[in-house]
Amino acid sequence: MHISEGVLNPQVLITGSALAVIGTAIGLKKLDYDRVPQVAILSATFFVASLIHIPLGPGSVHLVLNGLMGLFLGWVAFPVILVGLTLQAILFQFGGLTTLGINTLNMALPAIICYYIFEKSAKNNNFNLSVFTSFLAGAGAVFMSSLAVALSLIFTEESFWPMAKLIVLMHFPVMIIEGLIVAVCVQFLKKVRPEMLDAAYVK
Amino acid sequence: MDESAAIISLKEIYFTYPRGKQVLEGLDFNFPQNGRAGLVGPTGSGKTTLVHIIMGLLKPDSGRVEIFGSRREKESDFRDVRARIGFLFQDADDQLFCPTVAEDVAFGPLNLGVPKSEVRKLVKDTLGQLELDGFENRVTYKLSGGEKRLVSLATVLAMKPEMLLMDEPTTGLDDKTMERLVHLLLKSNLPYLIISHDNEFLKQTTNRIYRMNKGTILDQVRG
Amino acid sequence: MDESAAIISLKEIYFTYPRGKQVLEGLDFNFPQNGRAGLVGPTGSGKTTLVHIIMGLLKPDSGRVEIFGSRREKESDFRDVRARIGFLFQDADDQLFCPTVAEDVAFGPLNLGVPKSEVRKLVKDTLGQLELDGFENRVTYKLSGGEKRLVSLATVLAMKPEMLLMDEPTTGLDDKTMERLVHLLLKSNLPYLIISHDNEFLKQTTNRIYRMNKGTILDQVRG
Amino acid sequence: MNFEEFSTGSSFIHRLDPRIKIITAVLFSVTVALGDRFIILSAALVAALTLVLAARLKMMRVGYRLLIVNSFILLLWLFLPFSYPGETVFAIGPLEATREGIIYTLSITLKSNAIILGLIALLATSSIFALVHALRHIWVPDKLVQLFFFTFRYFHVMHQEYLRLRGAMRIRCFKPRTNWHTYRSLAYLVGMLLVRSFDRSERIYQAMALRGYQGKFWLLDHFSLRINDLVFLVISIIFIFALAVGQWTSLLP
Repeated sequence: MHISEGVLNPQVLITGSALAVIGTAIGLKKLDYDRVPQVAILSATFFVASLIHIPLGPGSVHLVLNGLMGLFLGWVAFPVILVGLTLQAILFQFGGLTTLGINTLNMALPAIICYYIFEKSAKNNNFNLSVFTSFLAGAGAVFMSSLAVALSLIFTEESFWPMAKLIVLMHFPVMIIEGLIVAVCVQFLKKVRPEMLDAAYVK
Repeated sequence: MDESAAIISLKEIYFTYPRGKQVLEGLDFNFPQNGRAGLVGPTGSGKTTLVHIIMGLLKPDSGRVEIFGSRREKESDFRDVRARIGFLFQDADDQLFCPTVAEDVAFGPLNLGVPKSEVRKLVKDTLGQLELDGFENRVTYKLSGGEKRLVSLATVLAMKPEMLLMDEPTTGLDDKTMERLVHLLLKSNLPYLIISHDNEFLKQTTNRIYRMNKGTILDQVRG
Repeated sequence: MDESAAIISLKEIYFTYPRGKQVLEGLDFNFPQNGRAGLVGPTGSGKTTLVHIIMGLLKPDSGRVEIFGSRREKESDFRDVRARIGFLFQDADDQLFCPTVAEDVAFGPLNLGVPKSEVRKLVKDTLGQLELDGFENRVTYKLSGGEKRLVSLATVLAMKPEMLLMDEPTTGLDDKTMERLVHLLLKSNLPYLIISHDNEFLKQTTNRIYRMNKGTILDQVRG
Repeated sequence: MNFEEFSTGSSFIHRLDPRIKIITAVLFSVTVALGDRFIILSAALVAALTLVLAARLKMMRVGYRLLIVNSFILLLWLFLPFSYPGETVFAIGPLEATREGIIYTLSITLKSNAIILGLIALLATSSIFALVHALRHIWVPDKLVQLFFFTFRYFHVMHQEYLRLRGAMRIRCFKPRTNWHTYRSLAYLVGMLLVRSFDRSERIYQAMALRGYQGKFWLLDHFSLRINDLVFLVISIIFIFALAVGQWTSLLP
């Protein structure tokens, strides 16, 4: 869910960058030096997972996984997503340099919202509660991100309205799939490696 | 050997890794029906490459791959091969990815379209056959090395293969699991090809040894 | 064996993993000065646990750990052990975490307080010793499997250890790198303990085999 | 899979100091992103294209990258000309394309491609590791650079693990479809990758501890600015300054 270079106006780019800098600073402060390797390997894995094609009808979608990142990382999602997007910009030219701020914000803010709302309940031992809330975290984060992308476009130029609506609509199936995958994934981790959910990635 | 009776027939196979190292240099190989053989050779001689080519995980640069009497070239040609040849990876951890043993064993049959109602029984039977009764709900990740090896064999046997390919199945096995594996292989009536460094194990389970050397194969029958 | 001459002396070591699996049950182990030994046993028999206890990465539930003549209990006791025993991980990728070979080799010495001005020479010498001249600016992740293994050995040797501990150093090595490793070990004058499944390799490099079994060790000298 | 396909080469651009390339790329991107005059954007596009040519990259691959990145731009072309208010140029049924809309979309297209080509020429021609070193020498916080470096380092390792597990799934005849079995299996795959990454991160941390890690990563100097680097920097800054002047003053028609 990247917005390409050259699309957004300076106001949106600058606001996005400023907020992303603040979020990243908070995230880095909450990240101990000792935890850097651990968080980085997790972030590398998210990066790998986002390359998986998930079939959907005749086409396929990619996982975003910012909801799952939020559940693990809280504020540290900011620097992790910034790093991921920077790598994508350099390696594949997805997104770009001037859009790094706004793109990071659009993905990381929903992750943090999911962290505050769903973290406790998703890791709860009650199976139904955990399935339900981790689904919401996965789907909700994608929904909020698509909304944020739409808003970034509309704040740039009102004529983006029809396209913005389409972007949000297009993400509905992605939301569902992402929700399902995150819900199953959390149950998998609870069963196979519960220590991982308790691990303190964040100060 | 009569080539028409071969399950696997490779001709003039060349394979080079992206980094430029040529590992197979005009390799010819025929694996007979009902063969029970070992594949030996120094590390880096291309044994794993060879079996990956048989399973269609790697594509040779040139040469002819014929399996079960049909030429295999495209990805889709190998789907049938994979349903009929069971392949055991060197590292069981690379093979097992489901949370529970039952789900891992059921994965292959479900992919082959076996109805869910039958899969449950199939899982139970396969585990029983390997004396792993009651393992259904065990978490695969937490099994011991030997148990993981047997479960990964179960995931393969559940697909009712017509032949087995195994890459170093004895690495890290304790003596008891080793004995069980030998016993299971001998009592099965499947043909198999085993890559192994363990001569003792090969002596017990196979009657023919193929030796890889400089990208080709020397056939060598043992009495 | 004379215990006073032991570099490593473990007594009555018990260790249980958090999930309840006991792996070491009253293990006694003495590793002699100038020892060159192999440690064998099936997967899950506690070999890795044992060496992790020696390095202070795991704390035993009970028992006495004595290394280089001093009792080791607290984290701080092991700092000295880690500076003096070089440990080679099974997977070189776990050990090579710096961008370039030079930085990876320099990492340990710099942490030990060797001044930057000397480190450069130390890096060059260590790489030279392993016949890895000119590798300084190579990117670690792009090295081949064999090169990674040798560089990870370099990262350990650069710390001037008094002993080496190696966990399956031959996994995935081609024969040529294997020969180089054997040669390097034999010409070094360090004592070492090698966990390995590779009997051929152990035969060439060691003169004593310890066999782990059910949480204890059987000593077994080879002629 | 080669993720840094443009980074190996011997052109003068490949040999430039990565610090210079980063600074130039940032200044160039920001200036172009903020600009909106056709002549300026066209000049930027030509300049970026020149750099790509000078870097002697495989043009087929560059074209492929552009194609992917332009899919979003293509989407814009389907909407913006019709939703942007202005003077109607042509109509498709009830949809009326405006002159202003077409101009606006065209300017976005120019900007986007100019910046992307600039990124390919300047950043993709350095290895990530060179960039990591460069970042440590400029204003970026060390913790962030470490995170960036480790993420990329272990991205390769985890990608290999992914390919092995994916191969194991293929061997058992897994064929992804739009169904629950597929989604559940892929979720397991992601879960298993996370578990393995967790175990690996513990091992790496141990390996660091064994070599005396105390929270500090060391930096060995690699860079020394050469005359070529300075010449390139000066020319780029003059060019970017000229773009800015052209954009924000009335010197150009």
